[in-house]
Amino acid sequence: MRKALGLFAFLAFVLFLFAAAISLRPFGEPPHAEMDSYFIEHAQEEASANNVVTSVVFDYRGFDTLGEATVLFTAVSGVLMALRHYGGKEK
Amino acid sequence: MNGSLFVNFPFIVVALLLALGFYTIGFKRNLIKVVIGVEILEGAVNMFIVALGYVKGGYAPIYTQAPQEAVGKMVLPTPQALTLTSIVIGVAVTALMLAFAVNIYRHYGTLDVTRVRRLRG
Amino acid sequence: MTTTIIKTTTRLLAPLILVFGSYIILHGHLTPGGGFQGGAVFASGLILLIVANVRDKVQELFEKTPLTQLESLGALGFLGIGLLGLMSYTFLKNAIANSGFLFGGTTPQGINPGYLNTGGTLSYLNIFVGTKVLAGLTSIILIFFLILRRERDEW
Amino acid sequence: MIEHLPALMVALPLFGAFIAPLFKKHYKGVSIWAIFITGISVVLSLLLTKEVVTNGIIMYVFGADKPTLVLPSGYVVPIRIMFEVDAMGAFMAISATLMSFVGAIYSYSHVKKDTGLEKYYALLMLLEAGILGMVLTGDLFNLFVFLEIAGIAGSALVGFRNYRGEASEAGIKYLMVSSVASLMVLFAVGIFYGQYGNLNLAYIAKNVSFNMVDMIALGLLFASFAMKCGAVPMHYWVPDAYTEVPAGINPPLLVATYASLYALFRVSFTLFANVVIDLARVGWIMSILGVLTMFIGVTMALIQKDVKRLMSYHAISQTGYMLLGVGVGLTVLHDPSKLAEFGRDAMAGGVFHIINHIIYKSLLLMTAGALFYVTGTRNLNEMGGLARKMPITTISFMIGAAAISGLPPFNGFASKFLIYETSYRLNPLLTVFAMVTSVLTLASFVKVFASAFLGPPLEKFENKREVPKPMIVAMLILAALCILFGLFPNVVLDKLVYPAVDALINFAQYHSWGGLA
Repeated sequence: MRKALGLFAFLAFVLFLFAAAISLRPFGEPPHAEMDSYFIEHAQEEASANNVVTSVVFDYRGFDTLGEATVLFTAVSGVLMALRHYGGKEK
Repeated sequence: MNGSLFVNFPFIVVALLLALGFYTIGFKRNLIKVVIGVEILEGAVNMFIVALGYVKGGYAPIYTQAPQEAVGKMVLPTPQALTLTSIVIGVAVTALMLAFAVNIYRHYGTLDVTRVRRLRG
Repeated sequence: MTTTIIKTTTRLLAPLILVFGSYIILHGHLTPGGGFQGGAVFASGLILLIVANVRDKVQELFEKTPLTQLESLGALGFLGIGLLGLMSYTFLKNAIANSGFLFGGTTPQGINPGYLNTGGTLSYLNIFVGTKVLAGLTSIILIFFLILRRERDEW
Repeated sequence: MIEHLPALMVALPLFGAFIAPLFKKHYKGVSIWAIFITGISVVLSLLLTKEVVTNGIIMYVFGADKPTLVLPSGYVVPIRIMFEVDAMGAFMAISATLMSFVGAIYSYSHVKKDTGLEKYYALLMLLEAGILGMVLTGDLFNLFVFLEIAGIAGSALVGFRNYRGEASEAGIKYLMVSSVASLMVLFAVGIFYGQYGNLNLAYIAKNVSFNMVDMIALGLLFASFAMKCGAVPMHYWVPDAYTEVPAGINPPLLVATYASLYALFRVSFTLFANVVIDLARVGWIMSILGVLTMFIGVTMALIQKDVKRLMSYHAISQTGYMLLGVGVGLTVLHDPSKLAEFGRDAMAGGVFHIINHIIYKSLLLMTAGALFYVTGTRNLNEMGGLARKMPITTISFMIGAAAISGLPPFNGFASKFLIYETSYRLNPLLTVFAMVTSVLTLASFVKVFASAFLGPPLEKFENKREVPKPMIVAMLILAALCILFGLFPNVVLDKLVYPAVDALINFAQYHSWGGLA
């Protein structure tokens, strides 16, 4: 019974997703690109980089990248902490 | 409607992947498979964001030795940057989940989510 | 896991992968790639060295490698470059671009062959992030490897 | 230097966290380092709040020439990440830094005998940085990144006691919930990016048109943040996580939960406040969700034997009060007369309840941690007669229990009274449920008090003593705050809560980046 209910909710969710996918704007034709065209035009002069994606990652949205590096740092700390020796506290 | 189905084909694929991911999380019993389900969701969302940045007939947004016709016809760079960020975050989440899975296996000797559940009520 | 084929292939491939990783890190502002991707490639070279060796040798090899310190160094370097912008600008301002300092060259407008001495803080951040990512990913795989090999010996 | 304060707020805990692993095995050094860093960030957050309350919204644009240069010259859209700190964000920032500080002091003794402490303190500071980033940011993708930092750091800390299988289990559960919720947030952010080509919260809020696709994004954001703040029906992770986490981490973890609640308010008020038609419905959904949450939480709490688990279910039920208070306010947001009549007070009750609940629930969970530290068990049936052995813990527990049950003159009374008064104006039935919940809460805490502290002294606890000094200091700080907030609620309401509420109501000011553009 519970599984059937879950399956029903799941199917409803899938239909919802398809409705969302179809009603989105058409693929390949972004309606507003003011921010991105600024990046493409000004990356070479302001960030002095040929690779626009890198200039976005490290300059225009550099704070996100600090957060991203922090996420990796967090995960490494977490993994090392979770897999440390028990220290004789085995239950 | 019929036209938009074909035009929005990448978005349909994203919806399929999302459904697959949620199915895997909700109905699989092996913990590793559940983690794979989260990874599928991650992939679906990343693909969605990259697909948003595509411009018809666009080139990669890199000026180093680009072809002449690429100027003024580049795909949007922001979604690619966002996807880079979110991929690294996905790697971090997966690593931590697998570390927990290893710990759970060491304690209970099983990865079956219906049998490891000691925390109840 | 440690047959002759794998050992020989690793010996040939690992240096190439490491060099390729460094290349991607250094050219992050010119060609596709950057700190994260390059760091991941570099780490995969180290990981190849890990998985192709026996446990004792790996432990010996990485006992003295300061992975934790490298990771903290990368993260602190990122923060330091960010704080550099606080001098008369804002946090994470690209203060080195077009200043004539190392990596402070001027990029010509439009399509060009790409000059390494450009990018400003981007190049520094690429290097720091690369350091951080290679240390972080390697230490994740290393601890999984050590723990699984230890338990397999016990079983 | 004062204009760089928002960036320093996040940079300082990050700096502390990056240094912490270098301490290696010097556990004493790293715990003092953590107390030092979190202490400084409390000072910084107080400075920031003073600045915000006197001068209005503070903008900080990362990587621009000037901190307040929102738009590049000759351009109409914002292109860089910016922090937009209003009174609500500053309010949450104070809670985050204060609770991390208290948690760091408490941890000094509580986890002294464990290993891996350099990672523990690094993660504590990362959790603080994640919460601060979440509550200060004005950029949607940045919100996602910091949501992930807080989620990963929190779940790693939940799994800290890796010699217990339950801890890893609770950790993976929390991580699963938080990563799925964050992915759905990212999906919604992607939808917004696809529609409006930008990621700035204020810019999107100004241009949002509320077509069908935006509605889907709102639904996704609402559901994921409700899931992360522990509202019914996705509350299952809350008791597990709160029970298994070391008690010193409980205060920042509570704030992390309410940072998601803050994001929920931010989405409903700032992002979708321009939409007149459906906002009342969203408010009703929020209020009913709140009532359900408080009722289900408290009924589950009544049957618990594990003292921390019992308190965790009360945390769920108290979240309901906040949702109810702010939901009532949201229902009447576009009705100026009703808003002035009771809507503003309802929201003040909800927002005030956030900080009150953080304070007294941290206090209660810390006393539970102290009981565990002394007796080695969390089962209520195995405890008894501890009142004479641990007088200060007993007094702290009594203060916390009185506050959570809404007895005057403690802080819980002040905010609960505001919520009762105002929800009665909307619909008396809501008030009845809220009051019944309060009575049940009192009953459940009387039970805990009787079985743990009263009764004849047990033989096995013969030579147990009071917990070490740092834990006592941490508990006494929070107990003092409970009494102070209860005795002088008007000071807190005027200085902190009403500015925060007004910041939520005057969303137009947020949309114009504090009048800069």
